[in-house]
Amino acid sequence: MTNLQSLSYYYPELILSGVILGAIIYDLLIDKSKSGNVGWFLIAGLMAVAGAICLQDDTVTTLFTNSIVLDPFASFFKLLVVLATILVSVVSLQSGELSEYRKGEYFTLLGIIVFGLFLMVSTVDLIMVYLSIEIVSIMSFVLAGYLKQNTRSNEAGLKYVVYGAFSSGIMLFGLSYIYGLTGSTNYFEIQHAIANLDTSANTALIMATIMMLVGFGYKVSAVPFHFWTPDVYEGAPTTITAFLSIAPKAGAFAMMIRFFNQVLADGGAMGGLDTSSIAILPWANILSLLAVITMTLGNVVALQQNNIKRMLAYSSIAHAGYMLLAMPVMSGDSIYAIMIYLVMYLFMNLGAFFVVIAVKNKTGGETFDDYKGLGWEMPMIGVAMTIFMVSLTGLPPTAGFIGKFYIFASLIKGGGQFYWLVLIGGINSVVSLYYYLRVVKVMFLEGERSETILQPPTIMAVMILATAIPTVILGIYWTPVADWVQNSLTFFIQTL
Amino acid sequence: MENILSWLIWMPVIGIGIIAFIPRDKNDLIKIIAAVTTGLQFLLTLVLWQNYDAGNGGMQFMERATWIPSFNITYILGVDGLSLPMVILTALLCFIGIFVSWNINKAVKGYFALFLLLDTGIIGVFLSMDFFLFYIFWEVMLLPMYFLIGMWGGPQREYAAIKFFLYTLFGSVLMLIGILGLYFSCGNTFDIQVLMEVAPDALRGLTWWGMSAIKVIWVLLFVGFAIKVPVFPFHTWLPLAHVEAPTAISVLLAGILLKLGVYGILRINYGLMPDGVYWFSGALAALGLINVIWGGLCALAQTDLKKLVAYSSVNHMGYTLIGMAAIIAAGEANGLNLKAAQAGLGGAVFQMFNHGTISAMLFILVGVIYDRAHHRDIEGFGGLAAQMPIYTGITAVAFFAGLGLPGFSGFISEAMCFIGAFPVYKGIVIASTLGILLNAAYFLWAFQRIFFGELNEKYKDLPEINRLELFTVVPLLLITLFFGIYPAPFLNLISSTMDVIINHVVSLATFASM
Amino acid sequence: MDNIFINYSLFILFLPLAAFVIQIFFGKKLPRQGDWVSIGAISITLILAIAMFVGMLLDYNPDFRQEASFTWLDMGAFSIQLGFLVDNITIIMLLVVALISTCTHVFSLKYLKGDIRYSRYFAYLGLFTFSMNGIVLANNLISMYMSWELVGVSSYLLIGHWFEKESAANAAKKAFLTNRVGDIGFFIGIMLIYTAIGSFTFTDIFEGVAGGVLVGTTLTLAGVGLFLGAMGKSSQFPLHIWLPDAMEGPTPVSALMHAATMVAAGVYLTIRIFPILSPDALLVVAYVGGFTALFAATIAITQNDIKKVLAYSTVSQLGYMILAVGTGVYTAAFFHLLTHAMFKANLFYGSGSVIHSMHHALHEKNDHETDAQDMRNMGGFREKMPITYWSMLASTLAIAGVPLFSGFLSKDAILAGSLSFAQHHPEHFLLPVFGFGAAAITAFYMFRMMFMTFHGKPKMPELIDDIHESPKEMAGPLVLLGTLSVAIWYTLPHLNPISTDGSWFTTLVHPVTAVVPGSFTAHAIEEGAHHAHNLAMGISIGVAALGIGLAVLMYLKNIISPETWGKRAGFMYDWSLNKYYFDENYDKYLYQPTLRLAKKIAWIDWELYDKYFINGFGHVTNWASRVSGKFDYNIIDQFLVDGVGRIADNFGFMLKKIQTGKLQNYLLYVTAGVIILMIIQSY
Amino acid sequence: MNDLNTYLLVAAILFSFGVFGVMTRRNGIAVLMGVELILNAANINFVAFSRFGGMNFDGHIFALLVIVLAAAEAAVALAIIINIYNNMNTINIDEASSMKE
Repeated sequence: MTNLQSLSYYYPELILSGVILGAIIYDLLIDKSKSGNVGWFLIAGLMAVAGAICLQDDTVTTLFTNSIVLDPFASFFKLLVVLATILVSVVSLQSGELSEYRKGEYFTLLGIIVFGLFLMVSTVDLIMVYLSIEIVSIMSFVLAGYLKQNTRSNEAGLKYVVYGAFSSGIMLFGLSYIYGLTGSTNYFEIQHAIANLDTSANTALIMATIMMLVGFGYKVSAVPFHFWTPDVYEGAPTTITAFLSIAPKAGAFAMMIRFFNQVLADGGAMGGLDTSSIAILPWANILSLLAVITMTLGNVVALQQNNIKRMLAYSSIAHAGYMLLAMPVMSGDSIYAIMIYLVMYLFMNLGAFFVVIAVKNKTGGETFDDYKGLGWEMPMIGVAMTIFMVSLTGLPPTAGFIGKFYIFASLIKGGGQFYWLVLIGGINSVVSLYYYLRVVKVMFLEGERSETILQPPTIMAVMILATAIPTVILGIYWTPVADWVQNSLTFFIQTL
Repeated sequence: MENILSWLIWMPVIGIGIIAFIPRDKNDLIKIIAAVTTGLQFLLTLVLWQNYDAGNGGMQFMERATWIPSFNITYILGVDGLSLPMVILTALLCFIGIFVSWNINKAVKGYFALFLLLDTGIIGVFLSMDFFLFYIFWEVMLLPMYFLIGMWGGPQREYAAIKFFLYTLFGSVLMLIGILGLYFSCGNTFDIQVLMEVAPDALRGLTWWGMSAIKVIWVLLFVGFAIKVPVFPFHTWLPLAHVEAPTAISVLLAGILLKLGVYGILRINYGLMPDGVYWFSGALAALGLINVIWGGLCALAQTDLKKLVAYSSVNHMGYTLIGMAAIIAAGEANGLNLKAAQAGLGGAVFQMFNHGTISAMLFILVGVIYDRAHHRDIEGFGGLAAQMPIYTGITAVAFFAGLGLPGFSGFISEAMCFIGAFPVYKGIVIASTLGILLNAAYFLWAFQRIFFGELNEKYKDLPEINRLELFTVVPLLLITLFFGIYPAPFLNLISSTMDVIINHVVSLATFASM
Repeated sequence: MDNIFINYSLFILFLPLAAFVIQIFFGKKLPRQGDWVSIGAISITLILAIAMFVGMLLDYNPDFRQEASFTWLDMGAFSIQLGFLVDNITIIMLLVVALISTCTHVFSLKYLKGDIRYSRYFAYLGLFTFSMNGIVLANNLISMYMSWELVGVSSYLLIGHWFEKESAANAAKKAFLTNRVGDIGFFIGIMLIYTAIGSFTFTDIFEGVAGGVLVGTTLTLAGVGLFLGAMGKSSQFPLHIWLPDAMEGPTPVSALMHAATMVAAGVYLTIRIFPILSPDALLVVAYVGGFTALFAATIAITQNDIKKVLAYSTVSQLGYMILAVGTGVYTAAFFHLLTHAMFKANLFYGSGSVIHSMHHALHEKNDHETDAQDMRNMGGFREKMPITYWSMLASTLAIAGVPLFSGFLSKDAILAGSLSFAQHHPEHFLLPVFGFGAAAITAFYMFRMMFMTFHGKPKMPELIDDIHESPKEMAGPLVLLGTLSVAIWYTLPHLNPISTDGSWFTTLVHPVTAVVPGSFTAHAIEEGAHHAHNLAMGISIGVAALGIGLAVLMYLKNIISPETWGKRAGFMYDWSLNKYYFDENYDKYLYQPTLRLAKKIAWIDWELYDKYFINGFGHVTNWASRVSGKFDYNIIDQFLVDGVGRIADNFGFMLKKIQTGKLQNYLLYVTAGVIILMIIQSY
Repeated sequence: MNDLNTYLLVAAILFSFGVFGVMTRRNGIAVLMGVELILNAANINFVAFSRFGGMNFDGHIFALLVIVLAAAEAAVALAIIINIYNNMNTINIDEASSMKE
């Protein structure tokens, strides 16, 4: 597929870049006070892009001399990222932190990150992998340090830059070795080459894969590559923290699924639900080890936090761990489970962050004592936060439980050797109950009951409801999501 | 009423819906709505009892609706001899619980909404015949309990609430693993009835972690249920939760929540893994014995009346465990002693019901004295018999029912458990008869310290038990007395289902396959 | 249930229950606090009982037996049948219960006049009579067990009638718990029998045992188990501690329950299950009975409280009856039960009227410390209370076994039985020794009591003029039971006061052959008793005379002073005075250790197990944190949730420290992580 | 001596200098230089593999792309460091560690 021909399949991204350019120009035309409109412009543009993606359903081809692919799997993640960005942008318009800054660049950067993520989810070429990671990372460095006057935001930006550059540097070095060993940058050629390489090259290959793992781990914030997460999440503006905790993570998971199943395994899992792939390189137990440490560290350290944003940072690390649990199983079911978990995770995590933003707008505080007696003062916030916390713990009848249920189901179906993972996953959810419920306890059980009832501003309330209702509904009746994920499980497979 | 069971489950939710729209300050209106809802629910259970055909032991009033086809999860409801008495008990105690919590004045709307949600959860567990639905309702109960203990409880309520939640959640996580294991090894279905046919053979060959799958899944599910019963090693949450929970909630907690554990074991463990029953029944009887002795001794040493009653629940549930272990008497290994199996199992289910009514009565009475004297220290009272004769009379009856005096239902179920378990577990039963002595000791000693002796002048003006409290206690007392004198109506109700369970376990269990 | 006897017995059973229910709910509001309700009910039962008794006498058929049963609960294979059994023994027992209960009701009218819980007292009497009749009428072990415990509860309520007194409350609790110990044995016996035979009713059990379904050690164990229940109720040797304390209850109650009826229930049970008692079980029964008889008698000698003397004498007389059952002559046991009920109740009423008048006298002097029941303050009441004196004398003569009195007949039969048993089995010579020893001591302490209370100079002269005869309600029962202590009633169709052969009792109540193979045959028992009859009569009269003579010398003529013999007896004396320190030993070696164990376990459960075992891991991590250096104290006290939470808490705390905030440390950790992963992966 | 291995060796040495530089230097700018070193080490690898490994031009294209991205990254990183300097008038990385645990 030559570049010109593939342009005709590439119209969603074209629309997106048009929107980004439009936003930049629009930002130049208007003055600081009305810079919020750029946000609305971006949201409108993203909706158009979403429509375009839906039009493209179930065409399966490679584009731009097979550096990226267009398949329902990629479309699913693109839609997910667009949905997350729309929600975050609407809330960013209300967020108190950004009120005295120009928001123009803020939204354009968000648009560019979305573009980077579009590339990330559809890449089948090492060059495109590095390119997409760099696009997303650089834009998020800036966004993390967006609040110039606030020293913590600067510190967050700095840490993110150095840490990000360092990790992608190591990843690049690993990529160079893989290129060297297999002689190509295309996934399918690499897979073919690795399959034919004699086992002596395995150690080098594994070293290279581990270096690549640094890059993936940094993006997904899996332990031991997660060190930037707590500080950046705490320092960055809360809206960006919300965005970072879901969109880049989803993109990275898509890329990992494609890379680990397509390149390091025979791609069998791509066939559909009951298929599974056989690893060429033994990467399964490293990933399960990583998953266990990530989950456990995330939950255990979160117990200690008394800043809610930092607690949610560790909780997002823990949830990355839960999703990583399913990776080593390498079956169609496990991919299915991760995708469902991401959808559920999107709603509950964004919801929790939106509540933190709403409270920050009202009381300016992030620590547990600022939340004392909040359940009585703002009942709507209290109830919503309880739903999110319960869902994050993974209790039925909320979406979180369904996510975990699928992950555990895929693990148990995967065979005897994964049962202990389920056990550890279960115990972690029990431990996580304590710090999630601590928020609820502080809001309802401590602090005296104030008679005056406050309501959050309407748009904020709408957004919180927009995430709370799906968290509960998807916990009870989630067939539509299940079907959507099921028929987006088709991949572009090229056998050489 | 064709889908009477769905009505039974979702009626409280309708109640919650109505309560949600009532303004916060109209406390009485909220209470009335809650009372009406639970009242209707109780009437519905009586209607259910009326046209329940006691002759056939199988599932009746079945309801089926597809829910999540992709994971083969269906909304199945059904009731049989095992779950019907529990449903009636739940509806009754919830109805009475509303009146026991009539003087709650803090965040009344929240309290009664959560109360009704708890009611839905419990009835849902008893009626659901789909394992996934069973698990959903099992977990739905946890949150309201956490808030009800956490917000309206005693001084150490948060600690008690979080501990209760952590304990039960740990159990239910293990259960989830068990459920998934069963789902995948028995042909991807959650329908309990299908599992009942498929599971015994499907699990026989499998091994998990090197051990036979039946043993592993049995233990996983058993731990999940045992925490609720509570069985000895997992019981430390019970006294704390009881002491800190408000009266109405400890009535529900002791009255029904403990029975969920036993119901789960009987319905799931006995239904799906008959080989497991054979393998584990010895341990079950031993655990029952430990429960009896440990609960009895702890109760003997308590100074807080509510903790004493909580430990007495541990003691009484010990008898249920022993009764349940008697089921293997009907197997060939023990000479097809159907008499003992029926006595044991029937006694266990009857004991579940009786302990429900008796411990509910005890907790209400503890609540009555607590509202007046604002403390529950047994030593602190003295000579109340002169001051509150009616209250003393009722408490005396409750205490004697508790220690298993004939003429009250407690005695019959305990006797049946012992008689049932005796042929197979002579030593354990003889040792656990010590339990009825311990029962008598701690109940009478507590009764003496509170009611006999000189009237402690501090309580010169303690008001007598009022009509509302009487209204909550007397029905329970009459039930205990009626079933104590003439237990046939209850036993006829459950006997056909008991036979179904016994035959199911005995016929499908191949003792050799362990 | 058409036949008349069953209908009557149903009435006898449920009338007192009706009285109890009426009294409990409406007692206070009724005129005279409703005592007439109870008395009315009980007198109707008495009339019915007498009617049945007369019917029995007219019918005069030894094998009279009517049974009616109904299914109580049925679960398919497992079902329990309850029912009523009326035979000669039942009719006699019903009469005894009804008679003594009526006397107690009448006696209590005056004795408890003005008591604040007057109506509740009569209610509990009704409950007791109902449950006692329940035992008597039961045709199966389950309903007997149920009424057994109901009797225990009514005794708890009645003993604890004056619950303000700490001692009364403790006595009530002690009575109930000791009975419960016995009941456990009873229940184990029931379970043993049911497991083997599959039914609770006596007829099926007898057939089962006869048919050899239940044999050998299990049969003996079952027998001993049931007998354990009887020991609890009839306060035999190890479980006798509750009866003396039960004297805390009002005296009419002691008369009714702790003399005639309730304690006799144990004997009644042993008589009912006699056919299935295997020879070894019977031996156990005999030795327990015999030893209790002697043991209790030795304590009674030194007691100074008039009711305690009677209490220990009851324990010893019950020992007699159990000895009789053990040695095979169980009809003699029932005969002694009958006669004992009459004269012991009478003795209690006598002591009741003495105490009553002592109370009045002390009340006049309004001196509240001297104990109204202590015999040492009495003396010389003969002239003041003639009726009480003569009726008590009659009963004392009866209990001492003086000829022409009922006690002589029954006690002589028992002694003859034990003697003949000893002749057949010489190795058990101890049994008659127990029997005759107890007989001697009984005669001694009974007359000691008579002389100390009624004869000699009044120890507290100032009281004597206020002592006066009790009112007619209390004197009536005295006179009635006094006359019934005379032998003539029991030998009736024949007038020879010495021997009971041919009397209505021996014809109507004749021993049935034991069901257990190898045990006593009816013929062997009767023949043995006859043979030893004359010898036993001789010895018993001699022994009684010895006892009376000694008492006369010591307390009437004061020739031998009790104090010098007391000191000479040394430790024997104070052992007996303090009831062989049984209460203290039980407390030291039984109750305290259990309470301490309970406290320890409760501590373990609440403190240790909950805080440390589950949090025990907490200690492990503490140690780890201390070893890793710089953690100070406040880290350790940051435990929020116990158990797993605490482990997570500790690890969380340590792991949290890694996030140092310095960027370069992070990069260092990343590279370290990469290197570690590479190392791991290369293996 | 100028075949593939030497280039790989040089790249590896450069890589380790880069990593060492990033981890030890206090000055923000020096750290960025370290990162540049790492990226250029990877570039050498790419070009060497492409030249000597007999493969197609992907390596060269990759190296070009990396240079472009390195430039972009450096620009953004310097902007952030200047911003840090304005607020905390120091570019010593250890100063910026207020957020910990």
